[in-house]
Amino acid sequence: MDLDALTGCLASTACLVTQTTSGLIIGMLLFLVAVGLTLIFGVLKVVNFSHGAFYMFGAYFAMTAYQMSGSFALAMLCGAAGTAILGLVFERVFMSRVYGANVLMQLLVCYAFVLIFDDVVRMVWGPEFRSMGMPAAFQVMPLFIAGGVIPPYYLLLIGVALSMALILGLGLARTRIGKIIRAAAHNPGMVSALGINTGLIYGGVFALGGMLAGLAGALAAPVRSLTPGMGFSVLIESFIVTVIGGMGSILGALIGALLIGLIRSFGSLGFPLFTEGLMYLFMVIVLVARPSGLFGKEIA
Amino acid sequence: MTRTRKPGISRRSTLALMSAGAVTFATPWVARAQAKTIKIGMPTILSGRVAQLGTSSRNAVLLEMDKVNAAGGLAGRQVEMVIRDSKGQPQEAARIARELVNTDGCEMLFDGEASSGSFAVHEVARDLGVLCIHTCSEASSLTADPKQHIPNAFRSVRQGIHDSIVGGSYAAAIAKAKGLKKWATCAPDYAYGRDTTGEFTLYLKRFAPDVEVISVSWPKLFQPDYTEVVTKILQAKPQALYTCLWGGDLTSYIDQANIYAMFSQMEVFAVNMADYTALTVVKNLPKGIHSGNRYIKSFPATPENAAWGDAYKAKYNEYPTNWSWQNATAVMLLAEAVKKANSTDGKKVADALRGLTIKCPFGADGTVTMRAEDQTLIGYAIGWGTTIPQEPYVPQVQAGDWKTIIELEAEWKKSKGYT
Amino acid sequence: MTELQAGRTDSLGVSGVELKSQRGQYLDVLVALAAFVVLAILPVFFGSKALLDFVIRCSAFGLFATSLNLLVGYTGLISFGHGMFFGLGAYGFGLLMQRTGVSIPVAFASTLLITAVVAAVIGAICVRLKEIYFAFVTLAFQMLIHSTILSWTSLTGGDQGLRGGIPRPVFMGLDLSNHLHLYLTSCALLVLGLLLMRQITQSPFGYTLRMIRDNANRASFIGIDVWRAKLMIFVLAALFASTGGMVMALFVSGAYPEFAYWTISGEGIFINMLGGITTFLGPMVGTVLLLTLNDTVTRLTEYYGIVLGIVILFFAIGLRKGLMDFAFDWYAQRRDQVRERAR
Amino acid sequence: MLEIRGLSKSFGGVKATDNVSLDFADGSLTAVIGPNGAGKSTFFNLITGALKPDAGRIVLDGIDIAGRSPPDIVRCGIGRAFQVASIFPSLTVQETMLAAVCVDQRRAAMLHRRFPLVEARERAEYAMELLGLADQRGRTAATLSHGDQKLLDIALALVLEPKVLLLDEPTAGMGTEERWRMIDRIRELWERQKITVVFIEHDMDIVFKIAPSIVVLCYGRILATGAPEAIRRNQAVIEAYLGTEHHAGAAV
Repeated sequence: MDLDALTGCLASTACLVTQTTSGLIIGMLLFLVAVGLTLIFGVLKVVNFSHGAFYMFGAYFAMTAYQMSGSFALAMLCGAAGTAILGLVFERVFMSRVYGANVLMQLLVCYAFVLIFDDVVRMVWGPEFRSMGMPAAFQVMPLFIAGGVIPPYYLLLIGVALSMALILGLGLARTRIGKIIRAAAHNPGMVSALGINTGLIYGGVFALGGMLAGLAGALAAPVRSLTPGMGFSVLIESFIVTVIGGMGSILGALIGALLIGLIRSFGSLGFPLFTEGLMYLFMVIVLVARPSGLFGKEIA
Repeated sequence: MTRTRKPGISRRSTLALMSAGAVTFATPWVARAQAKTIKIGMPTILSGRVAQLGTSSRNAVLLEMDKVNAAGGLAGRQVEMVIRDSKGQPQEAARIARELVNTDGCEMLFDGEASSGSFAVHEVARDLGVLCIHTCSEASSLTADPKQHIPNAFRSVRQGIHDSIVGGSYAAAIAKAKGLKKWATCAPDYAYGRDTTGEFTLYLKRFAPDVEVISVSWPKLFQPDYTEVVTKILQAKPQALYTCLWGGDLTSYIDQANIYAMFSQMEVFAVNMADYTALTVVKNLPKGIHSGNRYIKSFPATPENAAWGDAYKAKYNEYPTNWSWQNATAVMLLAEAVKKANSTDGKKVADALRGLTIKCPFGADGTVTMRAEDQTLIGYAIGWGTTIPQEPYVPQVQAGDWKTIIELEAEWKKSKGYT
Repeated sequence: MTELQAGRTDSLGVSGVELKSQRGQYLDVLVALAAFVVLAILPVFFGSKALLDFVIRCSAFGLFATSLNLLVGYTGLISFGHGMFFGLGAYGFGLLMQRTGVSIPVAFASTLLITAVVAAVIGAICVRLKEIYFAFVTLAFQMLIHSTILSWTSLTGGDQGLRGGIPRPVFMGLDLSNHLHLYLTSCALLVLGLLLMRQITQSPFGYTLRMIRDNANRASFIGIDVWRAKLMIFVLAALFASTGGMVMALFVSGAYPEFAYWTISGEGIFINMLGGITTFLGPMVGTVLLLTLNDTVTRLTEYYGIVLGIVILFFAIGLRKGLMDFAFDWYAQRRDQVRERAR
Repeated sequence: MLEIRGLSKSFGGVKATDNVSLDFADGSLTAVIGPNGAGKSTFFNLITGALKPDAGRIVLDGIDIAGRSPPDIVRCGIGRAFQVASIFPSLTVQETMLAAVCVDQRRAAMLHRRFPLVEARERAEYAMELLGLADQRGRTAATLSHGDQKLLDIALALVLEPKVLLLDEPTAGMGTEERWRMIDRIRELWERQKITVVFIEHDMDIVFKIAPSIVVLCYGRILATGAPEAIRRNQAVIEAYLGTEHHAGAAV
């Protein structure tokens, strides 16, 4: 424990700015993964244990696209689109078969694909870790704001994530599809009674979730090393996020992600050896205080 | 869901279970007579996050074993390697190790496990008394700690303490020259990371007493994002940074530190940088990172070493790793020891191994030695240098002096209460 | 006040019930004895040490998985953190043997005691939560314990685990460093553990659990204190999981953080789904299945994940239930058909 | 006897139960009626402990049980059956009965003996006889007909030998003849058991035919209590029901 480091940082603006932004950066990537998780749970009532794999595929797709084309934009696009398609297929072909069955069966199917996907990646891209490399456009000096250091690339990253959050929020609240999705979440029977193809909605939501995770992976690819099983630690963290925020709540995912981000960035100052423990501790506390998470609806 | 069951089912299935078990396991597992070929078992990590450890170890072992077999095998017996994946789980490593000996009739073990797995295999070796060479685990206590010591277990691996001594003196020299007084450290939060960092700072301060460490970070092993660590270090504004992150963690860290322009703000000493796994992966490798050598074919700058590196690359179309040379060394030592003992009997070979010195491309002076007292490898090429973005990546490496290393190591052992 | 006491008695039926349940108890004991004898004489017929190792590992995971099924299958509590007690058993036993020179039974008993206390505390917090939230809070506790093991190096040895082997002083002729003794001990523990768990499921408490699983609300309206019952089974299950952990610790002669990691819990769930959660022996069958699968596949390929994944898919999407469940349903159907024809 | 005094419960602003005071004499059979949303079920939920009252006392044979937990209240002798049959799908009829008796005999946590316990046998048998479930004993509850499931639900309450039995719409979702069969069973059961029975019912014909005394709830308040005739003539009741429940109109 090193509390004076923490208090020292809280005293200086420079440190505050930097640590807060680094918290934001960690949080935002986490949010992209977690929000997909929470969407899928909210609508399909499925705990998508294989969500980390989509993050992984996003990163690998992006890397390959980038190495082939050299275009960063294209890399992002491939990462997102590829995983979206993957998600759609995965849901239609496999998950849709186990909706009736109990939760554990669904979990088991996901678990099976965690194993399969990891090995597929190992076959295709090899067991060694890879790196996509930072596109030249972003190889520039970091910005200094109020004494805090912020790399331009991370500004982009935060921007993308925030706009995603915005689009999702508005989309679900305003658009017709959004309304249908929310309706499907609450009462699938009614929706199908209205003659709307629930299968399509489920597939769509899964694709969306996969797309978001893939995008997160793609955005992370330039700064994080790629390796089979890389999705796992991210998965666990985004689980913590969704549980803290409340399964099924998008706002919850956002807040939860930011909280975890900040816990990490400031925890690493105050408790260098127990940063991870802090997250679990926080999760336990939240669950005990509010079993359905900060923004989750109480299940009667 | 559940129905309440008649006891009949439980009985039937119990018996079914038993007989099933019997049938499955009776057939394949009948003790075999000692074969002409000698089998050597090797549990290692071939899947998951560090699969590369296992694959590059396996590559090296097979590469060398082919030579051994081509040269007539061990005491006239052709060698068959039985290599299995432990998935990095210690209980699996232990189980596989036992199975390799008990079932597959392996007469020796190469332990290609890391950290906890290697200790699990060590216990198996202790239990079965079979000859075992640790080929991957750098954890010092595995051989340094007398409580761990067993006569039939050896280690053909570099050690954190050696790196730290050489690194410490190397870094101290630079610290003095450039006046680097404020240091930060960043190490993965597990035994290797903690020990190596502790030892490095110990010797850094010993050679450059006015150095102070102003910031320490302990990211988790395999942590995907190091941003908070990077910024934390930037806050502390040190003049130099020591890190013993390795593999993917190191490359992630470098990529993430790069966009904060960290490397222009401080001297960086990354002991695990000078390994092709990291060197070839990092796309924009910053110039002038100080690193200890893991494996590079240009150090030691001998034709043998270069030839070995090329042979490996020719066969597997990738450069060897730090693990590769350690496993290759294990094979070379074993082959030599068997020749000396003129037998493949575990005890005789163990006796031959103790204190054995062999010619070896990875030796500081062209030879390496299996030190008798703690049955671990010394005399291997060890040194530090600075990186450049392209081949040969680390043009000049300052070799460490084994005389000092051994003196200081002895001291260190005493301080640890190991001797 | 009412006439129920004066209700017509069916003397034959009464003795019938009594006999039936009595007989059940005796039969299970007999089966257990028979099973133990069979296991005990295995080494006589098969020299293979690996077979014995296999059975030892089966006892460790079998105890663990079956105890998990007390929660999942019988009470409807899906725990993602059951592995923490497996780890707790391994570490507790290992540390006691290494640090304090107590005899093996003492260490065994005290480990169980420790487990009971920890389980009671954690359980008291967890069993209040429902469904997936229970699952997640147990998972969180598991991760908390795991990262504590990693951080508390001075006690646990951190990521390298408890090193230097677990001493096994001979106790009344029982020498656990002798492979055969170890084998027989774990067989005994397995059989005894299964017998006890079987008794739990067939006791009145076992039916209380079933009622809670089926309809907790109704259960409370016939006078069951649901919270207390859940806590009780949570602790009981933890004890058997801990026993499994101790067997594993003895097998590898050490304890490692991986034992307390979530993957162990995951494996437990997986074993249950593989073997089936609606029959008592399902988890045991699952254990044998998974270990056999694991051992054979890791021999053949390093792409273990793909093979295992496909097998899981076969069970999850093909059978849609565990093997024993499948077999049982099939058996039940055939029995009914036979009845039909009889009519 | 069961005395309710000033029982109140409100959700947000809405008073679901508003200062209700009632007496149920031992061995009485009372019907609780009232238009939808009159607070009939809330009233039951308060008595059985599913909801905690804001104010008021619920006194059973001199003991105030208001605000206790459902298990406590059950043990005090108030059994209930639910509007939608609430049973244990995977247990057979017999097991359900036997298990319930075990619980009532404080053996719910017993570990050392085997289920079923011989002590539970008689009461289980009797309850099954009483509700005509004896020949279904072997079937798992999930496979029973809707009617039988409701009977099982009632049997589940009855086997605990309650002093007071609360039945929430025992005839809900049944066809006309089935309703009458059910109600006859209930009446017969009441006569044989001599226990206090309170039941919620929508079908006025049934209510007026079998219930010696009737309680009319409306907006959480007591509108009227008394014998069928009195209730029939009660102006307030008629108004409350006019248009809403044509049964009442017909009955007037």
